[in-house]
Amino acid sequence: MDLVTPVFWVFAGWSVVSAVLCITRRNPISSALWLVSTMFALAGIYVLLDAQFIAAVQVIVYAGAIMVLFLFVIMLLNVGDAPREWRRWPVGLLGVGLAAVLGAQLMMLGGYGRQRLADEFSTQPAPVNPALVFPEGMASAAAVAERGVVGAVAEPLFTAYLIPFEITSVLLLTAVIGAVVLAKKKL
Amino acid sequence: MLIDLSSPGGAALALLPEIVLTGWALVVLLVASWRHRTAADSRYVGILSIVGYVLAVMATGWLAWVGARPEGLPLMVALDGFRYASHTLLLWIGGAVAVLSWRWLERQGIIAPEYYVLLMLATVGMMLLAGAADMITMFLGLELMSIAVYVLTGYDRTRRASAEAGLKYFLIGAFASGFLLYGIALLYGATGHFNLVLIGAQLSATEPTLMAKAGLGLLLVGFAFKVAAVPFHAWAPDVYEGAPTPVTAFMAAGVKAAAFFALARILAEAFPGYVELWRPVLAVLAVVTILVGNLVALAQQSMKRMLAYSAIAHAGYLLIALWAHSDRGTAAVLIYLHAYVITTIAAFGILASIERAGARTVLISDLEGLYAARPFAAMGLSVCMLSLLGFPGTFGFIGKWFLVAAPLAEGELLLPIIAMIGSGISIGYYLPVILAMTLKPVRTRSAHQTIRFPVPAKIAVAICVLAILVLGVWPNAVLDFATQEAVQLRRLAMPILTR
Amino acid sequence: MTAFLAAIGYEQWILHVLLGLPLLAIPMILIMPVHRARWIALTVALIELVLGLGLWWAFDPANPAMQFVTDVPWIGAFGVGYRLGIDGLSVMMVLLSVITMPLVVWSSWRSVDTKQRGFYALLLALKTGMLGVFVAMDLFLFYVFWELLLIPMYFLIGSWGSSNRLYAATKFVIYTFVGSLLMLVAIVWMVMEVGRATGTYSFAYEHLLAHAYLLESSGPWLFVAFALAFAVKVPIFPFHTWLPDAHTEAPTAGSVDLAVILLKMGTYGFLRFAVPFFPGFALSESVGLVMAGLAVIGIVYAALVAMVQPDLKRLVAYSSVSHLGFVILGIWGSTVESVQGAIMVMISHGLSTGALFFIIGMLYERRHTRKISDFGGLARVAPLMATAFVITAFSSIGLPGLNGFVGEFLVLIGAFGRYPWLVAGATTVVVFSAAYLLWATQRVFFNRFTNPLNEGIGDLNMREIAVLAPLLLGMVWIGLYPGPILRRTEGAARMYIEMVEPYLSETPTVGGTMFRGGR
Amino acid sequence: MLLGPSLALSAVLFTLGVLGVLVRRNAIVVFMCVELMLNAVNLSFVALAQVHGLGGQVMVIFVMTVAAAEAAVGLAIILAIFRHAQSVDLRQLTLLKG
Amino acid sequence: MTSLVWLTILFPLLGAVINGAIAIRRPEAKGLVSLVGVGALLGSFAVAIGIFLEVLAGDGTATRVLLWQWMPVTERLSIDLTLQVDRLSTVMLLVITGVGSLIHLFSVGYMKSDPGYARYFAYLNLFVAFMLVLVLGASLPVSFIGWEGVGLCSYLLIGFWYEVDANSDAGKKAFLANRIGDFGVLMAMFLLWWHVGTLDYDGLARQAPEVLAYAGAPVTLIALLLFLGCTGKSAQIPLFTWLPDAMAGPTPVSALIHAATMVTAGVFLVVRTGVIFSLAPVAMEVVAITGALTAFFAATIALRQNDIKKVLAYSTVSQLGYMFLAVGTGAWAAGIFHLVTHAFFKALLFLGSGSVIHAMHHAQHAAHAHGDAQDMRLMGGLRRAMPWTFVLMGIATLAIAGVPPLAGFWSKDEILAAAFVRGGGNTIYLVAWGLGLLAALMTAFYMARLMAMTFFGRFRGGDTLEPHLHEAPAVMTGPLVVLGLLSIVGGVLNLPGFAGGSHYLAHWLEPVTDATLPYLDRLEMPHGMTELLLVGGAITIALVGLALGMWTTLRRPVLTPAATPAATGLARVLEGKYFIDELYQKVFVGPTVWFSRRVLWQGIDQFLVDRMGVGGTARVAKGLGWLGSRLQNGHVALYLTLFVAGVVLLMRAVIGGAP
Repeated sequence: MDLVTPVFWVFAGWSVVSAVLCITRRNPISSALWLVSTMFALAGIYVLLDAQFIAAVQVIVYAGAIMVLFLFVIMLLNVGDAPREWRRWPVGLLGVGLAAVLGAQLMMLGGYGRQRLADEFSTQPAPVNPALVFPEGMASAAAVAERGVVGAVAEPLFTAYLIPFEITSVLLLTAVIGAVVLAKKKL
Repeated sequence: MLIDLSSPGGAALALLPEIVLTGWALVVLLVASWRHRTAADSRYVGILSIVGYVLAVMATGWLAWVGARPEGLPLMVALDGFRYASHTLLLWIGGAVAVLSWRWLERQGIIAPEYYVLLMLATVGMMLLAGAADMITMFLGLELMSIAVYVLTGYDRTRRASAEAGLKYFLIGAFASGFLLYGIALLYGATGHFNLVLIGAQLSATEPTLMAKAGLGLLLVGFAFKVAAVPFHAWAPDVYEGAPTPVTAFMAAGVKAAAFFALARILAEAFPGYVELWRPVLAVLAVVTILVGNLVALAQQSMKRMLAYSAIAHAGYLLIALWAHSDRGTAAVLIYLHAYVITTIAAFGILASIERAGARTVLISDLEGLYAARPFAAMGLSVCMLSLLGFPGTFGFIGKWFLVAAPLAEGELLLPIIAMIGSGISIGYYLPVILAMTLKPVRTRSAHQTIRFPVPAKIAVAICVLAILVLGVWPNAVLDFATQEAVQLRRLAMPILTR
Repeated sequence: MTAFLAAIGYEQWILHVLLGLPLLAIPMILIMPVHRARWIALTVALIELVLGLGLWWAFDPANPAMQFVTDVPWIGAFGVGYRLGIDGLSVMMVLLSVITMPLVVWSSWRSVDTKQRGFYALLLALKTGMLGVFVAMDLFLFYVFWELLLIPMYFLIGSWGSSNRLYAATKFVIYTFVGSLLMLVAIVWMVMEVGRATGTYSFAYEHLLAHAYLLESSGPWLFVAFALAFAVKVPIFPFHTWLPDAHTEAPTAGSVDLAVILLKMGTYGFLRFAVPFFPGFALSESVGLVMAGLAVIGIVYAALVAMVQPDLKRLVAYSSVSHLGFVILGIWGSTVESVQGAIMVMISHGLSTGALFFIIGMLYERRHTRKISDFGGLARVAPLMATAFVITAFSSIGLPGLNGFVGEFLVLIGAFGRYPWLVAGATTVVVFSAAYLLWATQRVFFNRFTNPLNEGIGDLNMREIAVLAPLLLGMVWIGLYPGPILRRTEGAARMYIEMVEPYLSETPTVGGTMFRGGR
Repeated sequence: MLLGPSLALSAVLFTLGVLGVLVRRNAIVVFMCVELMLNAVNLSFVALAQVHGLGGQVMVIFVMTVAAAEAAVGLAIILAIFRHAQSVDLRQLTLLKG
Repeated sequence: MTSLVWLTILFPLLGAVINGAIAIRRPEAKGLVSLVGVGALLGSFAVAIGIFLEVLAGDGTATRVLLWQWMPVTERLSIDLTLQVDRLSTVMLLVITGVGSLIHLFSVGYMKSDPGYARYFAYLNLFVAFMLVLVLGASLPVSFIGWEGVGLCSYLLIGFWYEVDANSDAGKKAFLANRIGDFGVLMAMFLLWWHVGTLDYDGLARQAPEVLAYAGAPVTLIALLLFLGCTGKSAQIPLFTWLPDAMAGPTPVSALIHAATMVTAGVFLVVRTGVIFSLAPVAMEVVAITGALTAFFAATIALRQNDIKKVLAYSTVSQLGYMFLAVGTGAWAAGIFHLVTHAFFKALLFLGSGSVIHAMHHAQHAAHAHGDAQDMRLMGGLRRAMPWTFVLMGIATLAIAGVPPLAGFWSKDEILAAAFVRGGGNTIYLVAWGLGLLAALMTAFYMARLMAMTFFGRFRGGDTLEPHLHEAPAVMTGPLVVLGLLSIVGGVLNLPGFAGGSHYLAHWLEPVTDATLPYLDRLEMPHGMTELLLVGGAITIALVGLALGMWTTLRRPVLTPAATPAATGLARVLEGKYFIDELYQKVFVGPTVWFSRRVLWQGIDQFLVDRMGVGGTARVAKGLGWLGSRLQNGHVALYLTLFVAGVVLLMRAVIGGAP
């Protein structure tokens, strides 16, 4: 019995509760804060999933920067609480129903474990040894051991994924131009 | 010429068109940040941007001319005829839209030359999307394109419609991106790769798995949104109407074309083993899209909305060609897209010239008597309508034949028939446009006095219209080219797939 | 003559010139001053006439195969070629087209006074399209011409037509366009199927015809698709309702071209494509019964409806529906006689209905009305016109000695062997056709002169006589001496019958026993 | 490790995001729900990266970049529409329809 | 000469063309018109006589003259434009050109003051040309050209004064009735061709018996269909109603077309295709009984007509009935004989009445009075003013009534005798004979009534008119005289044995009619006592009829139209012509027009096909489009819901099995 699994479930519960609150709070600021909470919970899960660097980025960039931007805008616009509208319930119910069906479809993915993935992945008759089927997973563990958490992620980012990395710079530039053009009061 | 895509130099060479255009966009941005106050500035930047497109086309041409091929697996970007073909078309669209926007923006009171920068960056996004050999590049290209187009859609800040269109497009677009991303994640999970060819190899080797199937489904959702297939289409009419007209042209032609190029590539390279799975989906999507698009278009009064629904219907036709999953089908996609794009650009170009600053959208009835006042504009728009309708003598007709031929070669009869039913419905809304322009009298004497048709736009539209007519009679060059490129798409992936 | 034609290499260039000349003249019309437009059109029309008449001699009646064949690659990637050729059927249609052309231009000489450039340019474009349909030996090319025709016709009706022209033009285009959409699918399907079986993907008529037997299973559907397109164009009941509107609203030139040539495209299509491609299905007992039955219904139905029309043009339009029913009946009669008759009806319907429309157009020019009740007793003020009308009406009625009879007689006698009861039904139309045309004649040209507005109607002038005279002469000529035409079409009819014969259920033979009780 | 539960959690969060998008009418909140969806997908990537190597983690970084870019542009657009409509209520933004 | 037979057609045809041209260019050149018009006929007549002499000298074999190939369709169907000169067509040729010439001549006087003079002669010449084609044609299709052509001319001539609506109506009606008959002829041709493989008279006579079973259904059907054509052309029941209306045309037209030539074409056709009829005994019975009934009913109607031409018209219908009775019994020669004699005396009667009408008309014109120039109630006592006409019409009356030794007596007597003989074995013929006898009685009666009302008593047309009544000019009376002579001596053609003859015409026609012999019992004409009884009976009937007619008419003064009380009972039925016209109008014409307009045109065409079918499809499409466009209501929430619904369905399709 390791500690990882119960901790995971704690974080999972936290994230789900936060997410539910995020989408149900009528005050946008509450929503935003609950979303931040969700992100923190996810960061915790990332740590459990051996992605410490991502967890850090999640907290710093996502929860720290992006969500602050949201809060900033909400406050700038001074948007109030959403009023309750009982007439809208049927539409809401339809949404809930559709989402539930979609959720059920996606939840089927929860049935995946390492072994099943390996079985499906391999052309050999099942069951197979996951470690043999997924050497990259082993290799990444070795890379972390060798270069550290950040280094292991940084190495492919600047070699194999150099082109996408460069594209993100263009993407951010575009976003900046766009934001400026749209948000500036007077051009 | 073989290019080693794993080295930075090789990658730069492979991405030359994108790099050229991005670099030029930065240059233009620099210029624009100094000169962005007067109409003259805007025009100046516009001309500069067109130069950028020319350069990028030259770069693409160079790549095609030297016959650049990847050394081994195409990493991140594809190096094949299909990419060059799509790049040429997309650059051409971008350039044409830049030309159409020239002076139009100033007339509408939009003096912010960053427009051209965004246009170029959006084009870069499209090129990445269409030329990507890797899901990551594809996703980033898609996002680059989308973000730029969100901004462009809401660019006319003085009009609420534009802002609203921007918001709608943005919200639904971001939502759809989430699905697409989820799909990529699941595919990654199922295959361990982002590279299309490797994904294809893995998927072909094994039985269809739940994760891969779900990934495929979500991926299709993402693309169905981008090409505005029913029921993921609802944003399109509103956004097309609200966006500045050249941007609408850009969306209707460019975004759709890029998405189709990407989808064609994904389906051909990554999912050949799942044909039985995605074919019915595509078929149903195509049928519904054709019928809804055409039927709802019948009820439209506004030209832009009508063209929007017609664009939806055309997406349905293109899905039929994709459905065929053959060289013939890919060729049909290329040919039909060319026909559709050229026609759409010309139609919106003419429409843009008719629009008055700040006025409501152009209704079909506003076109009445256009022929008497502006015979060439009316004739041009008539040719466009006929081409969209698929009438002989126009390029659209050739496209229609190839479109019908592709599924028929696979023994599929229902889809072509549905396409023809759609075509039959479509005459119900294309013809009234021609009717209004040529056969109805002018409503008021001043009706068409405000048309402003800048010379470059005129030339661009004229070239389009002539192309429609010439290619309608003598399409051989395009056809041979398309057939050749279509074959490449499949052949290059083949050795790896069958390994 | 024949030697001369051979000496100038007539065979090699004639079809290209016929098709190309009107197109080449269009830019000329658009460039030259407006008042030259009709002269250019007339010149082109006369040149075409002279060139076209050469076909009469150059065409070899003894050779039933396609003649003057051209095969230039066009869209190689798709198996499409610029393939032309004519046989006895085509040659008659081409002749009909070239003969109509100058008359149409001539008839529009004064009546078209607005937008002349456009009018004559469209007329010429229309002409190329018409000729193209009849000489195309490639299905893609055929389809191109087939559809392309709609544009000039659309604008001719929509721009120079009468009050309800927009409705009529739209209806015309939509009907035809929608009707032929499935044909497109059918053509491509054929090419693909045949291509898969033979390895040659080609739209060439001969190629497809030679291998159409491979399409055993899909034949019925393909036939239906073809038949729908052609049925709309013919038009066969119940796809006919566009015709009265189009005919009525079109300007004279449009009505005449519609009647003389456009309507023949549908029957031509049946004879050339639909039936020879899929004879097994098309001529099967049930389908044959349906087609022949619809033809007969159309014949009688349209005649009855024509009887109660208040509008002259509409009356003639319905009479066209009735006449074209004979063609369909002749085609499904499936004997050389009935097919010959069908071709003959196509020709003579062109002459007589064309002439009727010309005369009505002349009346309209003078009085700006086509309502029968607005006229009466015109024979007194316009005796020549009345004479021409009466002759034409009787030719249309099918009076022996005039052209109408020959075709109808051959159709009926030829088809009688297969469908005695249907032919009996169709023959009743001799009464109804006389009823509607004579009633109309009476109410327009005879009876009391009631409307003083008609006083100023002048008789035919020289130009109008020149328009009508060739048609009237043609009526008498064909009526009394159709031999030369029959000899030219016999090859085509015989070829056709030979092609479909193996698929025919047994036809009673001449001199045999149709009913029990014969010896 | 914990692959199945992670994927399931990812699915739940994604669905919640979708639900939020469907039922909320404040444009900013809707957008936040989209962010929630992206986060859910990120979880999937990270979980799958355990099996397939670091590619998944790299992808998460890209997704975050994209999210940031979208946030910038999206919020700018929301600001722009707010200037016109004095509201970010999606139900009042129905100028374009038909 | 025989090979030049086409000249007989060409002359009138040229005449028609020339006169037509004159009618359009210079209608006032009447001298030229008369020259061309009459000249053409005379030329034609001269050729006819030449041919006749040649045929007379020949042995009776037919000569066929090929003009050109008309419809060379296939080997099995190649219709040539061939003319056939044999004894039958020679008789017809002579009658047509001879009587035609006389009537043309008469017309010169009669139509002198008509503005449509040239047009009239053009039509008349054209008619003769077509009539000759009819009788000379060597095959059914060729005859059919003439058959229809004469219908056309009849149409044009009946409606000659087209500005009176009724005239145009009458022309149209005539043509339509003919067309109904033509339906039969066409169908018969189709059947014949498919069964026998030829349409040549020659070929038919030779091959039909080989192919068609005696009394079989096909041959009966063919014969009946042919006879349908004859009823149309020759105004028999049920298609006779057009002929009385046809009197709307100029009177010489009535004489030529509607008495002497065209209407007898049916009789001619039956004789021509005698082989086919003889193979179908049922059809023969039908022909005979139809003829007899027509003879009877038309005669009854004629009893109560007051229009001089109407009387003659019904009389013509009645006499045509006799001819059909004759051919129906197989007495071909008797039919042709009566055809010829009838041509003489009926033409004479019509021309005479034309002369009367002419006189009345002129008188009215001179006195500036208006009135019906044809109403016998306004005539009377004309014998004083028009002695020539009176005498000649008197001769004709005696002839038609069957008073020996005038022409009509011989021919009619022969017909009745033939019917009587046939009646021995077949009751139907006996009934027909009885009807014929009654009709003979009535014929004598109404003719006497006509004479009495027209020529006897005092003039009732008004005193102002009386001084202006004059005899017609010589150009009109001349032909009357010739016809009068022919009416007297015409009987010599076929005198029976008891009168010292030898049935010359019957023998003369034998080469034509003998083909029917194998299938038809030879008519053994009665001899001795029976014959004399029959002859005596006929004479008695004629005399009684004449006397009765005279007596009843002159017994009390004839009432003028204004003073005539409305007829009641049978008289009203007779005066109303049994209301057949009204019946046809109500049963056939009216419903057809109503059905065409309301059901076919407005119901099916405009409502069902156009509005519901085409328009409905368009409306449904537009409606669906409108619905879709309503759904597009601008709400992002809706779009997103649609989106997710799409996702759910798509996922369902792709992954399957899941909800």
